[in-house]
Amino acid sequence: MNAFMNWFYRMASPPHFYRWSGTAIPWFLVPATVLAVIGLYLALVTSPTDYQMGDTVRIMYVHVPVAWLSLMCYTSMAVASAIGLIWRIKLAHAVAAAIAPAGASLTALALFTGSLWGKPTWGTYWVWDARLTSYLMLLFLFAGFALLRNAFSDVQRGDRAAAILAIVGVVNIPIIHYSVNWWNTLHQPASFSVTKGQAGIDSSMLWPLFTMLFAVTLYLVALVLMRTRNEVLIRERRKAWIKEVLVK
Amino acid sequence: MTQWADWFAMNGDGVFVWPCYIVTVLVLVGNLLIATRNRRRLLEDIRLQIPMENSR
Amino acid sequence: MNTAAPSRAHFRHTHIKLDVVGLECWRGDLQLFSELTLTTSRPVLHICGINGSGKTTLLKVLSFLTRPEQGTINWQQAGASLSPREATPLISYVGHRDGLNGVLTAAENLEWATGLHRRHRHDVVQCLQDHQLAHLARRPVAALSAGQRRRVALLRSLLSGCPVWIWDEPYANLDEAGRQWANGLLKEHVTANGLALMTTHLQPALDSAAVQTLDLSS
Amino acid sequence: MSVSYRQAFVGQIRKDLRQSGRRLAQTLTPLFFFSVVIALFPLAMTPDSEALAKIAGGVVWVAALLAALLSLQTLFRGDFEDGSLELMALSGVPMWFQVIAKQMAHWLLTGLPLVILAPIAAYSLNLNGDAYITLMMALLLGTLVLSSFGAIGAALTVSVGQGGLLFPVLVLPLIVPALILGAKATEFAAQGRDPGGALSLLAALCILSVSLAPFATAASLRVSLD
Repeated sequence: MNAFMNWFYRMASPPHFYRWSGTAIPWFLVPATVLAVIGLYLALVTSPTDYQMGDTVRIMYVHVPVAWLSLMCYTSMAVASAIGLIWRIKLAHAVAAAIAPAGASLTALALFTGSLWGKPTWGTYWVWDARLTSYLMLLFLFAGFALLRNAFSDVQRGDRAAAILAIVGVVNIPIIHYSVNWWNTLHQPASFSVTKGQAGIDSSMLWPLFTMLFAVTLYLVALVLMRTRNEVLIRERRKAWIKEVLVK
Repeated sequence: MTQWADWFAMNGDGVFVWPCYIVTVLVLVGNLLIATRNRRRLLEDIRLQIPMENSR
Repeated sequence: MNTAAPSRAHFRHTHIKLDVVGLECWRGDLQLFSELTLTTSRPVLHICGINGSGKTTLLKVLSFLTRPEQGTINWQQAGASLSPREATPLISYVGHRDGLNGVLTAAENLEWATGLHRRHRHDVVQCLQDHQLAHLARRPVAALSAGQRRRVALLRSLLSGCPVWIWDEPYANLDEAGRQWANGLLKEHVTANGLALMTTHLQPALDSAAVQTLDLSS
Repeated sequence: MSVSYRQAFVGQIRKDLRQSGRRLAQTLTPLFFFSVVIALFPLAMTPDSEALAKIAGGVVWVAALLAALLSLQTLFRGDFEDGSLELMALSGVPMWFQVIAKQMAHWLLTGLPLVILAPIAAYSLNLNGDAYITLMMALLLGTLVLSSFGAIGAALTVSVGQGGLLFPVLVLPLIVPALILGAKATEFAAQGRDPGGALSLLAALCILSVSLAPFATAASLRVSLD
């Protein structure tokens, strides 16, 4: 246990993190691209068309990973914010600041692919379906987080204010999700929502789905590490160790 | 040749499937590019700061 | 339980000491000061320095309103060190903004402010009378002049019964008579064994034995 | 020199009520705003009372939500600008306790009048007869939820320049559940269905937000004061 703890404390120091992440990024980015290529091949070429949804099932292979990961982004952003607030680790705020844009773009992608999936299935691009509406709310939460952060001229205060909003937001996500679901089921009791789509998924479709999911996850870790390095540069630009970084 | 065309058309659903994949790849790769561009700009910005500080 | 305002003669605060080690503060990209170490050895700490040298920031850091980049702040009462949560109620802070609401009258403002620090029963008006400000009691603060508002703000420290007064530019907007009056308050506080930290460009008219100076621009 | 929590609490409420009492026009603005928004819907849609009846519950709720948010935006602005917020932070009374006092003062001046005004507005929109009690119950709980989350938004944006634009974006996603539950409860009552379920969920949400939000608001105020 304390091996992990002292790794965690060493990692909390910006210079150490900056150097470690520099070497770690390729280790995530390269496997992510390889897996993505395999996933695309599986999704677009080999996987069979669905007897019911036809080829539109291929949208699932993109929509589901992106949708799951956008929610995971918000929760991990809130966890990083909480760590930043409670133990006052500046790096945790940098991580939260790094996750926000990635999470926002994933949520927007989830909405985009979800509505494109809706057109052939429901005949319209936008349906106030429970999941799509929840993701719309998640997008607003991400937008609020990003807007609040850069409304503050002082980076430290912006971090702490956005962190509080992230924690309040993450507590509300389940509430929003269930109230939207409750509200939605009132109107179309048997609505074929996006989630039901994968209930009856058979194994041949699982391979592309999990490959894509794993690929996007690895990509996300790499992206967040890269953005965190930028945030660390912003926050530590005045510190001495920055000069050594510039030398190489 | 038609074999490629059929695959691409995905019997009519292609018009919805392809935009999904293209936009997803664009957004994900775009994020990477933006991150690297920001990094370059930040490093230049800091590099400019340093001579000023030494001279002060 | 003292409900009346601390009458001047016999009331004495328990002694408060402040010591600060390695304090470093930034304002955005600008470093205001670093490695500031200080221990209060006299009842009045006079903080001076050019504009923008971080005087106000230092006061806000010492009263735990702002977080320093680095450094530790240790308030001690009769030897026992106080946590921020224990120390803040002992501090009466009068900043650039007087903390007075324009719509309310001087008496209402002081009544609210005093209620934040201690139990009190109608001695606010009495205190205003003692300091020849009774005629202001009923008028809304917005109608008062800047000097009058400053006096009411400084009275807040006396009424709060706090052992530590932190005044930021107390003499601002005060005329000569006002400054004399403010120094009178300060003398009372010092004789009651209180501690005062103040930033000002004018030398406080107190015997230099009681004043410790800290120049931030050095 | 112990500080009396009760005195500080009552003192804060008295200060806010006096302050608003002296500027009554400004305090009543949200209520005028509420009435104007209500009047917009028949003008924008149809004067036909049958059509209006169907949307009456939702319209009253949206108008009440907007009116409450409008007034919550500047909950701490006045105290921040004249320095009272620093005094609150330095007092012997915990910050979250004073936040509850401020919220209660604000609720008495805006939330309660909205609850009283809502049936009149609903009547003008021809809301079904037996829904009025549920509407008032739902709004009673709903305005408390609104003021709790609105206070967090106000505290976060108090020191931000154009906080006005940022405030709705921060707060609206957080109060969506209250809006859904409240509007649905009213609609159920209007259709003769039992609103009990929605109301009890709203009550649970109200208890959760009223008890937890002040801590987040206090933390946000500390950040804004930094």
